[in-house]
Amino acid sequence: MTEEIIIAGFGGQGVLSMGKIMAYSGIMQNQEVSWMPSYGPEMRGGTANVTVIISDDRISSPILNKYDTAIILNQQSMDKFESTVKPGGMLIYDPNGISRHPSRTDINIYQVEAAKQAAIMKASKTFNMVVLGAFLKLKPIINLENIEKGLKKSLPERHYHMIPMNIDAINQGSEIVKAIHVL
Amino acid sequence: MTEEIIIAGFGGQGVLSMGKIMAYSGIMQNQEVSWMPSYGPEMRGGTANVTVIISDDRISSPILNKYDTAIILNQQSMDKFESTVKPGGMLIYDPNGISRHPSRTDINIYQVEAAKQAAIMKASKTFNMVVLGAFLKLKPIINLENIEKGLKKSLPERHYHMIPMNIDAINQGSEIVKAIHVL
Amino acid sequence: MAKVKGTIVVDTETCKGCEVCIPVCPTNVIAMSAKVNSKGYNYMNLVGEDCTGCTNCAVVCPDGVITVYRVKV
Amino acid sequence: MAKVKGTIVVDTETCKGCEVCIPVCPTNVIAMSAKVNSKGYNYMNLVGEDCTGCTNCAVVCPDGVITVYRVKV
Amino acid sequence: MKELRLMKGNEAMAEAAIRAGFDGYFGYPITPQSEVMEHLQKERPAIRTGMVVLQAESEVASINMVYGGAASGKNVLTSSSSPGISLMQEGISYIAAAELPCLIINVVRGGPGLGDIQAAQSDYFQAVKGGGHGDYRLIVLAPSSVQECSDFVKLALELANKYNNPAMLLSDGAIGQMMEKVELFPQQPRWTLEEIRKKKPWATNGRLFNQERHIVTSLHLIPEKLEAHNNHLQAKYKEIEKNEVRYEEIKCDDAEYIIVAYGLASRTAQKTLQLARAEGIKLGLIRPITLFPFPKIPISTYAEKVKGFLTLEMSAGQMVEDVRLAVNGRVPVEFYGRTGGMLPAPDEVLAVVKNVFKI
Amino acid sequence: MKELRLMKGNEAMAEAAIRAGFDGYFGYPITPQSEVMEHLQKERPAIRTGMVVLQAESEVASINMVYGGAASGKNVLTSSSSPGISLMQEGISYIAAAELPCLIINVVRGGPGLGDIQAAQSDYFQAVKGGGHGDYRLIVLAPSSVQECSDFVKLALELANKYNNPAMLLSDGAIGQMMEKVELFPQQPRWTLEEIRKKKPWATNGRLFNQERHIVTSLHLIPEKLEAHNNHLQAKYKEIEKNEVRYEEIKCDDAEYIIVAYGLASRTAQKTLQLARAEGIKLGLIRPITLFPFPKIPISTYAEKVKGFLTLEMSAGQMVEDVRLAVNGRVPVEFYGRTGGMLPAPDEVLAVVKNVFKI
Amino acid sequence: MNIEMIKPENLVYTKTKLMTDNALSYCPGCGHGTAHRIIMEVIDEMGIQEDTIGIAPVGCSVLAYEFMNIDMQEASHGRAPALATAVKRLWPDKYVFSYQGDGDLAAIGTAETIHACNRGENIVMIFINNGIYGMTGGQMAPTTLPNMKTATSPYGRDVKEMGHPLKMTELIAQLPGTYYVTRQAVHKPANVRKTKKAIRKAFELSKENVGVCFIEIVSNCNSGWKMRPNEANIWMEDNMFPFFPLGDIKVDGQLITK
Amino acid sequence: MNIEMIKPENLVYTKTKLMTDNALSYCPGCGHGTAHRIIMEVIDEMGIQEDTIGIAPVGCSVLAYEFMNIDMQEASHGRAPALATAVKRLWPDKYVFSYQGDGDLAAIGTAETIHACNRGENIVMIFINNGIYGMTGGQMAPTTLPNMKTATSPYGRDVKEMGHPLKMTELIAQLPGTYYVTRQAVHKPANVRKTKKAIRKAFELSKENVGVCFIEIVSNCNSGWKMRPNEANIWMEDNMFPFFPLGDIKVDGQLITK
Ligand SMILES: Cc1ncc(C[n+]2csc(CCOP(=O)(O)OP(=O)(O)O)c2C)c(N)n1
Ligand SMILES: Cc1ncc(C[n+]2csc(CCOP(=O)(O)OP(=O)(O)O)c2C)c(N)n1
Ligand code: SF4
Ligand code: SF4
Ligand code: SF4
Ligand code: SF4
Ligand code: SF4
Ligand code: SF4
Ligand SMILES: [Mg+2]
Ligand SMILES: [Mg+2]
Repeated sequence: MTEEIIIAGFGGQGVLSMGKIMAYSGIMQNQEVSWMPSYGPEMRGGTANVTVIISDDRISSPILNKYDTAIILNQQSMDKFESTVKPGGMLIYDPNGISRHPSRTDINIYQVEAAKQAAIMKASKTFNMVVLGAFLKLKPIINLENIEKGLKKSLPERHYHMIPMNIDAINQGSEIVKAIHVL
Repeated sequence: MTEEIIIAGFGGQGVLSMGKIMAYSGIMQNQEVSWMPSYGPEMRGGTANVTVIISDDRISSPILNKYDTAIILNQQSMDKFESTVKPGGMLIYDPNGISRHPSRTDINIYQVEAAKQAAIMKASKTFNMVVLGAFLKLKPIINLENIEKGLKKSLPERHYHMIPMNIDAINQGSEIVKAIHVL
Repeated sequence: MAKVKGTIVVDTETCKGCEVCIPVCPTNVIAMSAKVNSKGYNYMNLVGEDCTGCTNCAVVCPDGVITVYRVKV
Repeated sequence: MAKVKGTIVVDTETCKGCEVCIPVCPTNVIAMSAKVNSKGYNYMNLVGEDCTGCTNCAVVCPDGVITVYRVKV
Repeated sequence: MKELRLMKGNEAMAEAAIRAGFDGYFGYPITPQSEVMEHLQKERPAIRTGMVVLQAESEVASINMVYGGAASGKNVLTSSSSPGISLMQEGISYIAAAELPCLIINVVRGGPGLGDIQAAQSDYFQAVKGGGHGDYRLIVLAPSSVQECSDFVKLALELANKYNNPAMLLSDGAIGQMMEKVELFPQQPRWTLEEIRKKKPWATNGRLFNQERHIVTSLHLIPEKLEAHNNHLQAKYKEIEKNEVRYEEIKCDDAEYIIVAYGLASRTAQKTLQLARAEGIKLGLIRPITLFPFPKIPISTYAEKVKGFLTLEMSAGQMVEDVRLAVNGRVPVEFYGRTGGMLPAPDEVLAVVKNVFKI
Repeated sequence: MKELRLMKGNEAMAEAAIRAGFDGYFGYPITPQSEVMEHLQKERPAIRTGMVVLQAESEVASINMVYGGAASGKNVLTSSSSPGISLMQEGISYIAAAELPCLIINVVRGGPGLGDIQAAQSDYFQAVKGGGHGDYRLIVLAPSSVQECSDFVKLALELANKYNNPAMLLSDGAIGQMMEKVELFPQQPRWTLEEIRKKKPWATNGRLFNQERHIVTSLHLIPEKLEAHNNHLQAKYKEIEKNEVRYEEIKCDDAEYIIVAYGLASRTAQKTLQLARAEGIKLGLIRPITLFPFPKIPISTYAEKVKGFLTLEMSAGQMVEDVRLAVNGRVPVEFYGRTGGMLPAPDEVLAVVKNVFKI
Repeated sequence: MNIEMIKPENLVYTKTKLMTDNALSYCPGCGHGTAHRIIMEVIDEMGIQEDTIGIAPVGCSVLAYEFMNIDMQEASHGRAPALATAVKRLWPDKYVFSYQGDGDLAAIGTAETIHACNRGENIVMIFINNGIYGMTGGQMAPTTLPNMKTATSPYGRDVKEMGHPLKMTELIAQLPGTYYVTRQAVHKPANVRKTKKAIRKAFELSKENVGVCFIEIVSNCNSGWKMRPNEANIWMEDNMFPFFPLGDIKVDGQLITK
Repeated sequence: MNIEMIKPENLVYTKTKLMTDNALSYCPGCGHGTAHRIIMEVIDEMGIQEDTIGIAPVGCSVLAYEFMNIDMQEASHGRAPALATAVKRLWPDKYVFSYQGDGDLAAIGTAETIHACNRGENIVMIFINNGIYGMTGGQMAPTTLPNMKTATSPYGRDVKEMGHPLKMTELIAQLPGTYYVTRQAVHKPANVRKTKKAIRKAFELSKENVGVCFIEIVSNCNSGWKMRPNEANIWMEDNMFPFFPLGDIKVDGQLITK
């Protein structure tokens, strides 16, 4: 199993930490992982993206231009990454702030209204976990137990009390994700 | 014609400027010249030497390890340079301060008591010109007129009054040089 | 003594919502918008009537987004 | 008060003939030689009798060539 | 128990420096490697192992602190990125000349000049041929993963100490910034005074009673002596070339074409290999791990067997010269490179392979 | 009337800088090149031509003064020797990246480290491959006589301005210190304001009324832009390689063996030629005058005709790599070098020729 | 808003045309923008845009050339005074200024700063002291206050280990080559106006070849300090100003004695 | 000479064994030799030769390691304070001193000097100010006096063009990291004795980790000045001392006010 994922959105949406939790969780289940962020001025510009690879085998290039899954959280990222999903691959997006919806017909497309859900939950910080939940529902490559371990590894101890809230968000995400176009 | 000369002695004996006058004089008679000093800490150590080449043709290496003529002005230099004279070449030395006289039999050896002569003339500064006179007597590759021009080129104007004294010393040198061993 | 009245024009698209201008207004007539601009910043707005055109806000605005007008009345 | 008498030993081969020691001798008992050492320097010499062993010359000698002895007499 | 962590390359190098038992780090911030010093400071190595960490006033000061520290017998390192490493060239030449073991990390970014802060491999010449003056060599290791960032810090120190030679880790911005799983090696003790005295008897840390004092210098005013010193250095470099070549080869056995790539580019090449093999193209990969000593012999050996080489670099073409020197005209050596922080993609490279070798 | 002088190489370069119409010199003393600034100061160029001469606080400052001066459209230069040039590597990379024409003189001495102050050629890699970070090239000219010291200062300025590229004169301590006959070229006027505006329209010396202002930078934060800039630079370097190769060949027509040597070593080689020919050995000499661009094609052409090459250097072997790359395995390329300021002697080289080629 | 008031004749303040229309790359509330603007206002008001060359090295203001609409050079880290020296000497009739951060001017560029000041180059030096390396993500600068936390002093600057905050401005004021040396701020209207006056004075003096005119601006780096901008400005008043007191340090070549 | 006086028990002065027997490479009459000797005397008298590391960079004293019979490092030009910083921090129980010329410490090494002083490294810094670059053949140094002729100021140092002589010692005395700062000379017996006391004091303080102890020695470079040694010393008194007045500048961390 090798899953190549791009997560892309604004800085502040928790894109990088979402990737980090996925990567740590991968380690928890004995997989190879890589987490390759955009950095520097690209980030100052306001966008942030990270390539996460989780694999049973040694990972070759941590930098890719085609992905199994694209998780897209703003319009700029949609413009940049829709075309990078491999045929037959998957695109998950939050429609909030999206003006041009994805139009490819050779991939699976899902929506998750994560921003809305996080607002409903009055827990805007868990936005990225809602998205993660949606992803895991569709590709259960990491089990929840390992996600919990991953969370523990990537959070400082003083934030451990927030773990249940995050797990809750993941569950919410897996519930609200909806198919837009399925092959 | 190509004449490859090493002049070697103490710093302060005017070794470098003697070479410079020879080189400038060469230019005055339209020849190619090169003047390659030892420099740096070698000099601080107290010795000074310069390789002068005067030639009708383009000069290849300005650095040599065999010479047509060696002009040797102290013992250290004798030890270092006696062996570098080409067979059939010439060695001129001032016996003042020399404890081990040259012993080669395959070269022409001459003595010039320049220090003594300069002292007699009460013009210790012209020591090097006495030596030059000896050399020119034996190898008249530069004529006196061009030496005078060379002197002018290498002296600042305020020292022009010293030129006659120098010419005098050259003449003295050509008179007192004596053969020690001639092939 | 002649009274002065002023007004400001804010380039709300360029405003970065830093709020540095807010405390320097002597008449407290500026405030941050609830809405965000296309860069995602809440921008500054003239909200009151008593702007004196003192230029304070414009002078401290790091992004130079404020233009000030003033008339004697 | 006890009188002192001194003497110095100069490493004449190492002396560089700089003459820095000459003016600092309170009793003017040192001077430069006419002869040169093997390096070509005129070297310093004790020439008088009244050395007090004050160490002045040794203390300023950059090359540290002077050794000083002193006795109370 | 294995100690697994998800870490950035930069953090892994810092953590490895503490664990390898380094005595001191001296550095100056620069993107994309500032996390090295930041991780060190966060970890309070003064408390963990007694390691000294100091932010210097510049890279020139950093490298000269490394010079002083290494000369005193301590295991020290610095890190920087391209422009900062350029500023260190005089110091590096001094350190190499004085034969001081130490570690210099270059997390390469796009150049020349201020360039950008993205990953690049355009400092190969500087690292391998000597960006400073004079004939000298660094031992240059090129990690291609975060794991190697950690491992090579330790290895570099060992090699540096084995040969009394500065070592360099030539990483890049992407490896520095990316996170991967690392298995951390256990804490090594810092050298005791006795070990220092024994292993670095030449060090200047106080002359021992009744023993010869020590001098560290790179000055040899007499040309004969300087030449002798250079001969000694060259002999040492030959020895290093003989003993310390490290490389990895993947699927070269049956290869008709071989990609030569190091560091991050080698991972792109690996992926290219997968794509190529899937299409039935017999592509192999040689990944130099040591850039000096360069794996000349393996490349030369394969030059007898394959139809051609492609050198893949994130530069305008630097290592390709060493590949050509190894191949020496026997088969074509092609080059493909991206610059300025642009990263070649596996499919792009495969297309190049097909194109240049007319497959 | 010909203006003949007996001058040191260093003095000739300084005098040529005044005469070539340079606007400014910024430097820092170091043996064996201090005569460059000393001659300049003695000549009062401020009075002779209005040229600015300033002793900087360091080589780092010098090269950055050159950066500023060149960026402002003036013709400026600096000079130093090996350790000082190493300190300039960051600045040189910036200047090359910003495409600023200027001249850097390296009067090479023995290295590495403090080394000694005798003549050497061990900074070839640094000059030619780029001692600084990133992919860039200097135009490198290697004088082999005092006459060329003078001529090449002028030529280097012309080439630098033609390509908006920094040029380097790679001389050495012996050429710097030795005196030869020089025919000085006549005084060239310094550029007028109008000429500067016309020939360097990009320069930052005050934005003209209603015209676009100018920027000098080497920063290109977007990798695509930096790559485009690098492509532009590489294209320029190709152009320079096409147009500006300069070399001298002596007796190569009938040669069976060719020595490749530059600068001072080429003069030893010339003498070796004389000795060899006297013995009936058909030896030729190729003397690269431009080290970048390197005379690849002539060497490659002769590789078809001769039995072998010997590269002679005052280093442990640097240019030999470029010779090997040009010959590409067709005939043996041997190397002989002396280091640390030791100079090879003609008879010694002849013995090597006979030995390596079994003559 | 009073629409009818918005007429050219009522205009009392607008961004100078010597600032380009490029959006500033600085974090919201960063003083760099204000500093840029008032320098450009002075150049505009003096009408010397054709005769001024600005030099900014690496630091957050590395892109100053994108914003200041005059001829600009981007220098390597710390070396702006060297570039400025050369430009001014080669173009003695021009106005030349450098614009440097505290890491740049007081750490890596110490030698260039001291020597340009000591030579008395006829340039204007602007020094933005925000007590931190903004550009590279908030590492300790020479001017970082005791116990201040930064990315490389995560437990606070320990002066015993990491040295004291360096008062570079007081130091260069000691040198005979500096003529006018002042420390100002730009976080409040009165400060901005005062600083602008100081900058104007510096540029005017620069014409008279009196030597270096040096203006330190104590500024916030709210990102590096991890505060909101107004919070940062208050922290700056409470903590930076006591250590780096505002006011003239040297006027007419004479040190101000207190 | 009084042969019978020459007995060990009468010995009052002889060269310390911490000076090697190598002939000094300095010109006749150069103060470097005296400075070397008294440093070694102090180390000898304190019995700390096993615990002292000396660092001398390029300059006439580049060969100091040939003469000072202790562990020595030869640094690159200007960087001795960086080396010393590292050595002292890695070996906090050792005595570490640097020995630098004026070109070295006050030109190329300005940043390293200022920052080592500012950090308050617990080292002794010896600064030989002879107003010139001796080693390279007499070029202008930062400390060259106004109108003084050197190889690179052949018509005299024009302060308008070439800057003012830099009083580095006064400058670093301003920094809180320096504890004891003094300027001395070694051309006369009284001066030598005073300087030696200062050096002893510096080394003793160094043990207490009080920060930098800095000793400037104004010295002659008779070769560079083109004078005979005694002549040079007189010229030094007449010209150097008025500009670089001898005496303590900072004691116990307090500036001496005059
Ligand atoms: C030679 C070199 N070293 C380090 C850097 C990285 N760097 C860029 S800016 C900077 C410091 C920025 O701080 P400061 O000068 O205070 O400016 P600020 O960003 O705070 O305004 C550093 C260390 C560099 N670009 N070049
Ligand atoms: C990087 C570098 N630049 C220049 C030099 C040449 N250099 C050697 S010593 C020196 C200055 C010597 O002057 P100073 O420090 O005053 O010592 P002094 O010889 O006067 O005692 C210079 C410029 C060098 N060795 N390295
Ligand atoms: S101009 Fe003055 S009164 Fe008007 S909004 Fe701005 S600060 Fe307030
Ligand atoms: S100061 Fe300027 S940028 Fe900041 S909130 Fe006010 S108007 Fe907007
Ligand atoms: S010890 Fe004193 S008295 Fe004796 S010679 Fe020396 S200076 Fe003169
Ligand atoms: S001071 Fe020393 S070296 Fe100089 S003359 Fe006197 S004894 Fe000789
Ligand atoms: S990092 Fe700091 S200095 Fe840089 S722009 Fe942001 S607030 Fe300003
Ligand atoms: S050149 Fe000057 S400093 Fe150097 S040894 Fe001679 S007198 Fe002393
Ligand atoms: Mg800052
Ligand atoms: Mg000096």
